[in-house]
Amino acid sequence: MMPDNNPSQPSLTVRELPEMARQIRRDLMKMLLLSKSGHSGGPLGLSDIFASLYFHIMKVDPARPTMPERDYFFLSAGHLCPVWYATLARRGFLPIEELSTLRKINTRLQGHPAPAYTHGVPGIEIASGALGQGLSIAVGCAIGLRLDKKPNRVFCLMGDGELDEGQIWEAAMTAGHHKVDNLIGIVDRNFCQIDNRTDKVMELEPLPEKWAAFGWHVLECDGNDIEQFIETVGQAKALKGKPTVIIAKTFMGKGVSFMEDNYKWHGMPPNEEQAKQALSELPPTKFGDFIEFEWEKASIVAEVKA
Amino acid sequence: MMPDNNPSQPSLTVRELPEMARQIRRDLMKMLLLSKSGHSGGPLGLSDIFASLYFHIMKVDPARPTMPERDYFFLSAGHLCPVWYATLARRGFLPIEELSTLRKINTRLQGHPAPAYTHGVPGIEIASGALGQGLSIAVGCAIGLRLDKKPNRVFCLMGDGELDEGQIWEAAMTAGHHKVDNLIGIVDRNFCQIDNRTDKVMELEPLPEKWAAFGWHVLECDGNDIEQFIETVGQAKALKGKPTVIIAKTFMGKGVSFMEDNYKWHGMPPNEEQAKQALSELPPTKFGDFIEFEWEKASIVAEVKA
Amino acid sequence: MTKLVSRELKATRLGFGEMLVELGRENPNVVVLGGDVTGSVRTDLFAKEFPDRFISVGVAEQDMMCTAAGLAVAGKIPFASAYGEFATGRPFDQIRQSIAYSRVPVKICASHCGITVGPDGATHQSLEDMGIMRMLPHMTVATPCDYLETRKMIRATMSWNHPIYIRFFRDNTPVFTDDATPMTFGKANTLIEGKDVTVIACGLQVWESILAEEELAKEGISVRLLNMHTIKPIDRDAIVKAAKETGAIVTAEDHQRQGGLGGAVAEVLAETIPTPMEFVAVNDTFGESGGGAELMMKYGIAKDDVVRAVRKVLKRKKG
Amino acid sequence: MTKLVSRELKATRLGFGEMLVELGRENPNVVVLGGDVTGSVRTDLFAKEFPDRFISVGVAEQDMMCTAAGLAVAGKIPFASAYGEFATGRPFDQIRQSIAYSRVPVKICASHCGITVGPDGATHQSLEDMGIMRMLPHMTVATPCDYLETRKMIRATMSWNHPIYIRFFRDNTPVFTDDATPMTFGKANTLIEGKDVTVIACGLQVWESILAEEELAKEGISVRLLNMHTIKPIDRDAIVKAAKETGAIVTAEDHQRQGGLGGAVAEVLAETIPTPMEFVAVNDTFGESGGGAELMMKYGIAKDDVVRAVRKVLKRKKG
Ligand SMILES: Cc1ncc(C[n+]2csc(CCOP(=O)(O)OP(=O)(O)O)c2C)c(N)n1
Ligand SMILES: Cc1ncc(C[n+]2csc(CCOP(=O)(O)OP(=O)(O)O)c2C)c(N)n1
Ligand SMILES: [Mg+2]
Ligand SMILES: [Mg+2]
Repeated sequence: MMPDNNPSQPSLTVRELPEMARQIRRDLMKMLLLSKSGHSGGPLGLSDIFASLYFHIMKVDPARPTMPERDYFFLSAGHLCPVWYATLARRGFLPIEELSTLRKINTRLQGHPAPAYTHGVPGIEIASGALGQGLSIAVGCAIGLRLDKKPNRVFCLMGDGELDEGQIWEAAMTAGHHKVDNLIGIVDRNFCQIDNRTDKVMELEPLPEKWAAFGWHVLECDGNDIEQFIETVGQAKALKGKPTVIIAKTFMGKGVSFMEDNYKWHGMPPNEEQAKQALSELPPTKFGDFIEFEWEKASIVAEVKA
Repeated sequence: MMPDNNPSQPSLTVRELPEMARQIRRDLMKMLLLSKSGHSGGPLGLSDIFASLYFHIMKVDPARPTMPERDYFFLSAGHLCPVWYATLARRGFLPIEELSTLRKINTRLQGHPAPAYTHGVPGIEIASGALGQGLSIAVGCAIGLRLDKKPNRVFCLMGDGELDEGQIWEAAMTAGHHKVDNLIGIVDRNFCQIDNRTDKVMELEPLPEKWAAFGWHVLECDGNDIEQFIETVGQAKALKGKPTVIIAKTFMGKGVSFMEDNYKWHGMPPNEEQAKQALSELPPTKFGDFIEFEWEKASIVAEVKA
Repeated sequence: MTKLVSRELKATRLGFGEMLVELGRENPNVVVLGGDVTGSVRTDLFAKEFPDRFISVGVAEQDMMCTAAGLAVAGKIPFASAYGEFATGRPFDQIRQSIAYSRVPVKICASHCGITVGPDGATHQSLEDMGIMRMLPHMTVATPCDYLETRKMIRATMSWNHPIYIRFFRDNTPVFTDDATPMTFGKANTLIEGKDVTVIACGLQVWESILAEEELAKEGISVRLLNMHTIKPIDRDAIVKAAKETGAIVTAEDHQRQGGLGGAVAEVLAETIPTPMEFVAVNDTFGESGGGAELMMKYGIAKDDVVRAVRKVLKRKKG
Repeated sequence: MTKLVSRELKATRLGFGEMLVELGRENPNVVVLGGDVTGSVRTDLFAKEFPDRFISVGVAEQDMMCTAAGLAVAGKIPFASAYGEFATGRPFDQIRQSIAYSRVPVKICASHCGITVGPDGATHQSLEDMGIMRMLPHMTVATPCDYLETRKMIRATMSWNHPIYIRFFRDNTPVFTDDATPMTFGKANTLIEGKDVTVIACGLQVWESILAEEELAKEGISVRLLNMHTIKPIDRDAIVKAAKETGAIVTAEDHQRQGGLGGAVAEVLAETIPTPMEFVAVNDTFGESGGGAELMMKYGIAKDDVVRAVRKVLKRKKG
């Protein structure tokens, strides 16, 4: 993929995004099959949001990952990084072949994000993995940009289970207090965490009321509906005087029938059989896979023969 | 003061409490004058609440500080301990003369509360001083009591500035999730913290909405109005199905004109002149002071002579 | 001494999970706190059998530690567990004030410790946990070398009325102790007698050291091996004795070299009997993703590193 | 070497606060985070002159550290400060992941460290902060001995592009260094030459050690005194040289004996040149309320304790 000449232009149209999201899902299944460890559920659920952010919404330039005009993105819930890596690769921040190194020794695709200037991936500003820290970082970054009167926007993606961490509410309070309105928080509201559904582990509702009481504008949307998500981010950008949070309802495991809405897929990779099944539910796209397995070639041969 | 034969009986009537609260305020001024360091403002503001809790509301027995039927009290904002020490002394948990040892080497009256079974004061269950930890402890204690189907109640007093700490909101969420209704939280809403008024340091409003959104019953009252406070605790006890928080509005420095509502008195002791002025605004009570200074004797002599 | 062989591979964390259930059956006051990593730390077994005594606090480790302290105040026997870093570094001040200073006997039990947690990478590889916990007064710090020792330790906490931190691991690892192997907090366990050099190891490095000893024995080097399962209070007598009798010490741990087991041993030696020492430990660096065994080798805490360290310290040993 | 005398009493924290203002004037990217202890840590001076570049986060130290990291990502030069324990132990995991592992050059500056903070008591007396911070890879840990050295250190952080933790104190203490006294991170400063024994001190124990040297000199004991202002990276060369040339070491610090400066020195000696050592430090206990000087004596970290330790280590020194 070529670096953009004008990074403020979306690199894909809204109509093209679903296919890219599907490709990211395919990438995820292949990456996780290869790594034999890592998180399937959250990343699948977030593919639509990541495709939207990186191919349509955010100002980024893969040729200049640290360009001063960039929008800043922080993944607070670091375990979701496989979808970030796949998206960054598809967007040109790293070679797609590298996706096969996820979680392997000496990789840049660490199990949880390592920052670019240690041994991580270009486009990753800072480490995450220990939950609850990213929103504070995003708030600090947004305040720093505002001090310099810069127009850049800051996005921060959080898990819903992650909201159990009190530091999120410290950061929420700080952002509210300082009226940090160049910041958009996104909560991946998939109602799942590791042990169970969120209401079983730790009730979060009424969640919109929580954010509102901490001084935020609150928007809600279907995070698996690309048009709706993009429209909601547009609304968020127009809101002033307070930070805005988008509570994006997603399905964990979205796109793979047997993973959908099932918390047990929080942290498991598919085995070969499951990956085959998953990929069969996610038809190939024009973007092409980063790797073709032996059994895929075989099955294509089989299809041709049939 | 004699140990109660029946600790479920209030040891003072509501009518007697204001005088006890005034005595506690006198004690505070003398303790802090002697210690030359420590917190004046918060403790003065809380004297009415402490008098109410220990002399009227809570089941406690100074002769048996760890009696199984006791109500549990946790002071999350440990820096407020001078008012706790004065109250415990007045209630018979320790000799009132010991109040003159506040913050001195080898004392039990540590600058922040030490638990009874290290070198602290009877009636103090656990250490505090680092803000934000007490509510979690209170929730754990309340859950433990409930597991044993015990009727004891748990009280936890927090500062309002303390609510900046995210751990408070973790604990609030846990209590809401587990519907811990044998727990009453009290927020000392004096609108002051160290650096400034709370809205300057970190906006907390809308505070009732925050607690409600975390799954709590919310009551508000004037924390310097003893009758109102006692009535509000009565209401709190009747509420079921959720934990209850009482947002008690107090004035920092209450009872001493030049300290009232002034955040600068958060952490300062009075000097001799200030203590004299303060004591002159807090007339002596029937309970008697724990110490008489030379200059008091002199002034009594002076009065007699006049 | 019977030869130390690996009879099977089994995870230390499973020993924890199973023993919790046994203790839960024996004592109705045992309660367990859950921080949304129940399956990993194997408190799922307890949660299933005793749902009422399993208290979920969500992903909130600070809250977990203080909630545990509160449960103890109410007379319960709380076990709080999480991954190594999130059970120690994340709630450090909470442990310091509400557990250590308050001397509340909460049992902090962490799984997934050290670099061997593997593919999750640096943020999840706790390499400072023993060091930071041993700095806290009133705190006991211990780490089992295998599944069976984990079971013994967890049981022993029931009569150990102090705050305690126990560190164990994710992977299935060799079980080489047996029911008769002693485990008393604060007392190092001499697994192999020897006279030329002493290896003081803990956790998974005990097994690496057993393998190293085999190799060194072939070269005619007589290695004493201590399983220093309790890092605090550390067994000063065993260390001094080893220094006197063997004159050279190697420590081995899955932990930063600064401040951990090696640091603790160096402190004892410096004020008693200064002795040449080599440290087998992670050398002041964060970890990364990879397989547990791979990482042990890359970061210098595997069998071969113990062998090298022994050779090196023997060269330094005075005639 | 000029004689070391106390020219005046002045607080290290004031040196921090004043220098922040100077740096703020010189560099518009300097920003300061406030955690509701502004007057105590003396960031009030900066807040007054640069209200826009002073960011209040309330009483929320975890948030403070990560907000600082975010400001650094946006190109700012953030100073985050609080009391010792609340600047280190409370946000340990935040510092670990978002500052140390991420290698973000946040400057963590803590006042009210050690037992000398006095009447506030144990919860406010950080006695583990240097130890836990030095366990973190990529982290620099330093502690000034007086007001002037504090100023130098704070200025030096501007060209020190690493995460750094600087520890200073509440009380007014002797100013005995002067403008010419060198301060380079990682390089111990030899304050007094000597040949019988070396005292390696940091922070307020440097002055206590100066007093101790005076007393010992009268007995004819020649004491070398190193101001080990940087605990990490520690000056290995200076330590080895001292061990070789004087054959006996005493460390002195206002900190737990396990894991702190003493621990760091013991680790270096163990793997280089094992040498008898005595530790002047708080002995694995929490502090309590009292006056700073009173507490130094009660907890064994005052001049007399240095004197005693020197005498003791000299007895252990080999002919
Ligand atoms: C501080 C911390 N505690 C615990 C964990 C372990 N952990 C990783 S993901 C996760 C669940 C988070 O739930 P959510 O944010 O909803 O993510 P999802 O399951 O939806 O992917 C937990 C507990 C962690 N990474 N960091
Ligand atoms: C974890 C922690 N951070 C900082 C402090 C220092 N501190 C003590 S009291 C206080 C202000 C608290 O404000 P509030 O709770 O409103 O108490 P008030 O001023 O009303 O007495 C602060 C920041 C502390 N004790 N603990
Ligand atoms: Mg979720
Ligand atoms: Mg207040």
